[in-house]
Amino acid sequence: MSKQIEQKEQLIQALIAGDYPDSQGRYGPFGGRYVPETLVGAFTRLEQGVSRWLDDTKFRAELNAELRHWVGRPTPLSPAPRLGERWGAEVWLKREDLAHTGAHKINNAIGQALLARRLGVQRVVAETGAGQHGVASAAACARVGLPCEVYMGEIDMTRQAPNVDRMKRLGARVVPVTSGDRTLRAAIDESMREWVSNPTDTYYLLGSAVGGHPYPYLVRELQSVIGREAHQQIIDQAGGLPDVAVACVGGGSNAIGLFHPFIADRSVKLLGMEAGGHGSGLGEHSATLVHGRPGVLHGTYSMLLHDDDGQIQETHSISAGLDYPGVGPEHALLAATGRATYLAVDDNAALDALNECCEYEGLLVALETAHAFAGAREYAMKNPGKRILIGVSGRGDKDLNTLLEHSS
Amino acid sequence: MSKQIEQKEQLIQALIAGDYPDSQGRYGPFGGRYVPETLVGAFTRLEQGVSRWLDDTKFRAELNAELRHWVGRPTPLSPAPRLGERWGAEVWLKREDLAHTGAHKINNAIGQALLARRLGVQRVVAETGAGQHGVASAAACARVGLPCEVYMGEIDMTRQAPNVDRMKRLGARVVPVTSGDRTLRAAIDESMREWVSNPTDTYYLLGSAVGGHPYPYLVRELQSVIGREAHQQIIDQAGGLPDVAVACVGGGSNAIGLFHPFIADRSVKLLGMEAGGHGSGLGEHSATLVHGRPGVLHGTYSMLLHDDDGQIQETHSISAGLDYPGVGPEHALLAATGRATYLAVDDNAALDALNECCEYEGLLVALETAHAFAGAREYAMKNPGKRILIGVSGRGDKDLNTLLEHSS
Amino acid sequence: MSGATRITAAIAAANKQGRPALIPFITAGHPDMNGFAEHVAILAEAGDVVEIGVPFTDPLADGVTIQRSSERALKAGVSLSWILDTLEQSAAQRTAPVLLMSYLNPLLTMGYETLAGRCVDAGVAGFIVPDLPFEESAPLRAAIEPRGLALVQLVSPVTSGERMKKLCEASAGFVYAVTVTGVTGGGGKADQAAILAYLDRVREVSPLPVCAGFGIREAAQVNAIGTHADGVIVGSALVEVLEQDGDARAFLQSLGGKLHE
Amino acid sequence: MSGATRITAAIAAANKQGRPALIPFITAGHPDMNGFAEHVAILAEAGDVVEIGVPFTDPLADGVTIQRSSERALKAGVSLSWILDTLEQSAAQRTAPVLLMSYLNPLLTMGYETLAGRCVDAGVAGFIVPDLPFEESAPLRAAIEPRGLALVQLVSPVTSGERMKKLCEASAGFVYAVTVTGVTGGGGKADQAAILAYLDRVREVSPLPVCAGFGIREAAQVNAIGTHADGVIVGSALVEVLEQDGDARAFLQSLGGKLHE
Ligand SMILES: Cc1ncc(COP(=O)(O)O)c(C=O)c1O
Ligand SMILES: Cc1ncc(COP(=O)(O)O)c(C=O)c1O
Repeated sequence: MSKQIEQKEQLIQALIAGDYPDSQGRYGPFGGRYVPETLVGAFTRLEQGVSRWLDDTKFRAELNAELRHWVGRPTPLSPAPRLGERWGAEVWLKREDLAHTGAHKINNAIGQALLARRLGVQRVVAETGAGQHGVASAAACARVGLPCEVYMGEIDMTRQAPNVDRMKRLGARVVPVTSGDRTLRAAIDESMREWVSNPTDTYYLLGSAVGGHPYPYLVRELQSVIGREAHQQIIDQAGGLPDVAVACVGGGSNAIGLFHPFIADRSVKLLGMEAGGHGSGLGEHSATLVHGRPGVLHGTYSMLLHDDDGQIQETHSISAGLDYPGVGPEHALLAATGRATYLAVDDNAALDALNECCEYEGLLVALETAHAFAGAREYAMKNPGKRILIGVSGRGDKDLNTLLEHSS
Repeated sequence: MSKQIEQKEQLIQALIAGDYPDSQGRYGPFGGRYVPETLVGAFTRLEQGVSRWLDDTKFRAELNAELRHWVGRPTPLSPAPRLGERWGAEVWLKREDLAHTGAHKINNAIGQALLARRLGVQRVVAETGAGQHGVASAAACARVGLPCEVYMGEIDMTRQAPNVDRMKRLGARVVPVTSGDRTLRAAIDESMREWVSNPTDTYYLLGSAVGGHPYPYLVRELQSVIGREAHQQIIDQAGGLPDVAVACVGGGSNAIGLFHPFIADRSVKLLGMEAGGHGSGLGEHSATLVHGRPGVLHGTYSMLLHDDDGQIQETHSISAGLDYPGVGPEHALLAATGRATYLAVDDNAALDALNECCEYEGLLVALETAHAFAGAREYAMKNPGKRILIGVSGRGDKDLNTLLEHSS
Repeated sequence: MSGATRITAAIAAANKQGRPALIPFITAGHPDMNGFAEHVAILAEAGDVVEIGVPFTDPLADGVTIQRSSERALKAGVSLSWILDTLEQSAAQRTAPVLLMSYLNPLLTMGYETLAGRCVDAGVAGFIVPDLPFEESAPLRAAIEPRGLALVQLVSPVTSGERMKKLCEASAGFVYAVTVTGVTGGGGKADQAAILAYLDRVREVSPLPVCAGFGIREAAQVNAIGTHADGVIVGSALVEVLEQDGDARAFLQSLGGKLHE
Repeated sequence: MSGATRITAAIAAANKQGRPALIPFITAGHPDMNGFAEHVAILAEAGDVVEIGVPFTDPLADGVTIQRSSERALKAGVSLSWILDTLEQSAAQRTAPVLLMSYLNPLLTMGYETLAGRCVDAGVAGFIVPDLPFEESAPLRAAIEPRGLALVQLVSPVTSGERMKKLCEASAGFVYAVTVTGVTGGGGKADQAAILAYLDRVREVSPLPVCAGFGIREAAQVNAIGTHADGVIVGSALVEVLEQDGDARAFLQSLGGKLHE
């Protein structure tokens, strides 16, 4: 074994052993906590809150009751016989689209909202890209009785208009972000600024497996319910593990939630699909792990789309939820070790996959999710006869405007 | 006991004994099959199909698998502590909004689509009001691999625009109905005309517990899964039966689905909420059981909103799904016997209830469903300390346009 | 003579003249209420049996023409009650028997007993009720049959052989053979040979005259069908003529109306 | 003299004149790249220490003014490399020490070794890195400290007592006391007495001079804060003056700039 392969194998072993994040919030070389001094106390309190409550029996019971009775967990694992026939594969769909508010985001939002209540904060702020995390946060805050403010880029407010309405209905204040790239990245910038201005009484409810430690850990723990359920369900329903588990990767929360419980099952290939946009050039995609290099953004050291001067690149994806230049540090480690593979599919492939899933399974998935379907299909074409598990991160109702624009 | 009360009691006993529908498709005096001669054969085939397949072990297994793994059943029963506190009641929500496509309609649609496939038809037609049944039918037909055509009133196409998009995405052909009242009633008229023109190779997938026998029976059987689950869940989670079960009533499918398994539990009050619109005058509401008289429409003898000449009245409701002048015959019997009570709530009360549920439980329900919440609240105010089970028939994403119009 | 017998006799009389009976249909009060009595008179003169459509809000067995005429009639204020009043005024002068074509609900709402009594007074001979299958017809028949009023049964190309026999035997006045699987007004190209064979089948089992309806619009159709049926019903085509302010009498004569010796 | 020492000395010199040190901040290359060298010269003349902002796409600790200036500078083509080149050309003439204020990613991307070397050549004395907490700073310090470059630590009103001591001891050049919990540019009304008490607390534990920054815009503030801090940092207010084509020199003098004997 070459030195490099040996090193990778050690990292994988450490991953499986649950060594990450370490006490510095690191996943191998990635992760950490790069935040303004004003927020250091808030992050410390959050970290303490996470270790105090996340494994607390009562908190767990409270969270599990909400997941079960309000969110609607376990979400089903659907066989997809008609897609399977077309693809020459055995296809299984883990249905986060059926979770309350229509995406996996609620698993994280309700968990953090319950935590926020325990921490005794006065209010919650959240950023959102596709609006799904904003809707989930608004709903979760209403459920636990905390005021909620959601920062959303102007561009995203246009392309995901129905979700803006939903957040408002659910009692959240939606703050348009007109600075920066006016999408998810700028919304996170602005949420952080808001948090910096109110570090003690405000809880920042981050929506993906990114940000400074302990966010990537907290989000992964809250989203792993996806993979845990799927692991059990596919054994029960299909009689064994899948050959591959596929998920779309924006910040990486649904993907890490699906992947994490399968990491120790070395026979299960993990396949993350990034947004290939409309090209591989600068600003044409948001395929961070495919095209990026390490760097620091939003508090974490991970793979990043930035130029030679360390300036963050503009990104493009037809799906607002994937339109982000960073990615969670655990994915960076999974990619570096080869335990997971990350590929990009472009806007058109995602659109095609979305339509195919509508037509053959009666399931309108989110544009984000459609990237996973496109990736699964590509995999199936090259590897006939495999058992494929797809993470259906959300439903596509929110995308109808965008779809209409692209259907002519 | 007076003669009348005795008669009612006998009808209730017969209801409990499962005597309805009888061999003529009657529920006491209501029901039957009033259809053009051209459709008599189709109805007979349907009836035979229903008795052949509905209790067939293999068909049941197939249906149950789809309900569980594709639709996402059982749907959860959510405690609603914050609403409960406001109302001075113990509130439980049966969450059909979490079923695939976002309403109870899918229980019926997938069941009938599977039946249609067994009957070997070439295509499916369906009507839709709110669009939920249309979306459910489109999805179910895609799932089982049958072409689907959905008739929808022009007015409903405007007020439930997102659902029109969804149906098209799911591969259905949406046919605008410009005749009659251009809402649900006209859509049923037109679907029947289409069926009359193709009685042998077409399956008519009716969306509510109305129509000629065996539709009210078939739809009730397919929707009763709601009440069966809720019955078990509320005993498990609350430790006993509810004092009252509340559902909104358009054609009556979600209500009969919730009520039916509780009919034998005489201590459980059954409360159906109709659309009071903006007044009790002709054409200002669609509260059939509250304001109607018996008559025949769309193949069944039931309560009906019609004038002294037997002409069907125009109706009004803010919710497209309740905007219908008829109601299922079993509800007519439940009302006549007093086993269930039916009340009307107006548009504004429904809007208020919708907002309250958003704000206190993080749950955006359908405008139809909001009528049930308004009714439950009224009941709670008059009867403190009760255990209330509300049938959440669907989610409100489809209503955002309408809500926006009414929020100023 | 009972209404049923009058109908059968009128058809027989036409057949005796070597032609199929002509049964014209109009929607009552369409295109305008004032013309109704006169239109009935014209139809009674040119046709052997007259069919009067009672407009209904939800005519689910009808095509666009009759839907439109029904809607306009209702808007103008036509009701079953008004129709019976109007028919009653001219009952004495009218020789051709009159049939009411009505969906069930207006009849039901008037009350079958009232309905039957008033129909007798108005010279109505019977009913065609497109949404009342035989199985549900007992209560209506119980009220009208004692008064000699006919309930005409419809059969369709998809009616099974066994059922067709039952319906033909249960019918009164004549048997209404719907020529197409579809709504009134036709439109879809029907296979002529199949229609004729179907009519032959109906005739074989029917003790009553068999009249064909749905989609009959021109003399050629009448001629073709006329040799396989005892009468033809012409609805949408006539309604369109009236709608366009055309000459109903001339149109009916072009179809081979009653010969006036 | 090491960069750290030069900074501390410059502040001490100001204090010796009986006034707080003035540390003006500009975003490099804003409002235009051509004026950058001249602006640095003006700041070095009027200020005791000069703080140069390296524009970054995601300045998440900054308010609207510095966001806007950063965006414009980036659009114009400003990069860390260009800033260092430009500073190097005038390094010899400049007396006031220069600090780079930069988010971590541009520094990281250049590579710490390259960065440190080029900074020495450009006469840069140290760094302020708003998104680099002490706990993550070891790799950067390992590269710059051997070359005498300072990494200025920030403390904030919400920094705990224990932590404040640690940060003050770990700092180099001076301690940057952020006066508000918020972004640059201020805006929120801060309680003046609370700020002064906070500055006293920082000074109590700091072995280095303490300079106050965030939201300082006018002479009155400088005077009030000046008796509780060893220096003041003026950023957004100066950037706005430049943006409006105002007289930077005059503005800085109005705040009590360096006395030129
Ligand atoms: C449905 C859906 N899937 C995926 C994503 C991408 O986020 P993540 O990578 O954190 O799962 C989003 C983000 O908004 C989403 O809404
Ligand atoms: C969410 C929802 N609830 C209720 C209804 C009313 O129908 P039913 O009375 O058949 O349950 C509809 C009809 O579209 C609906 O969409």
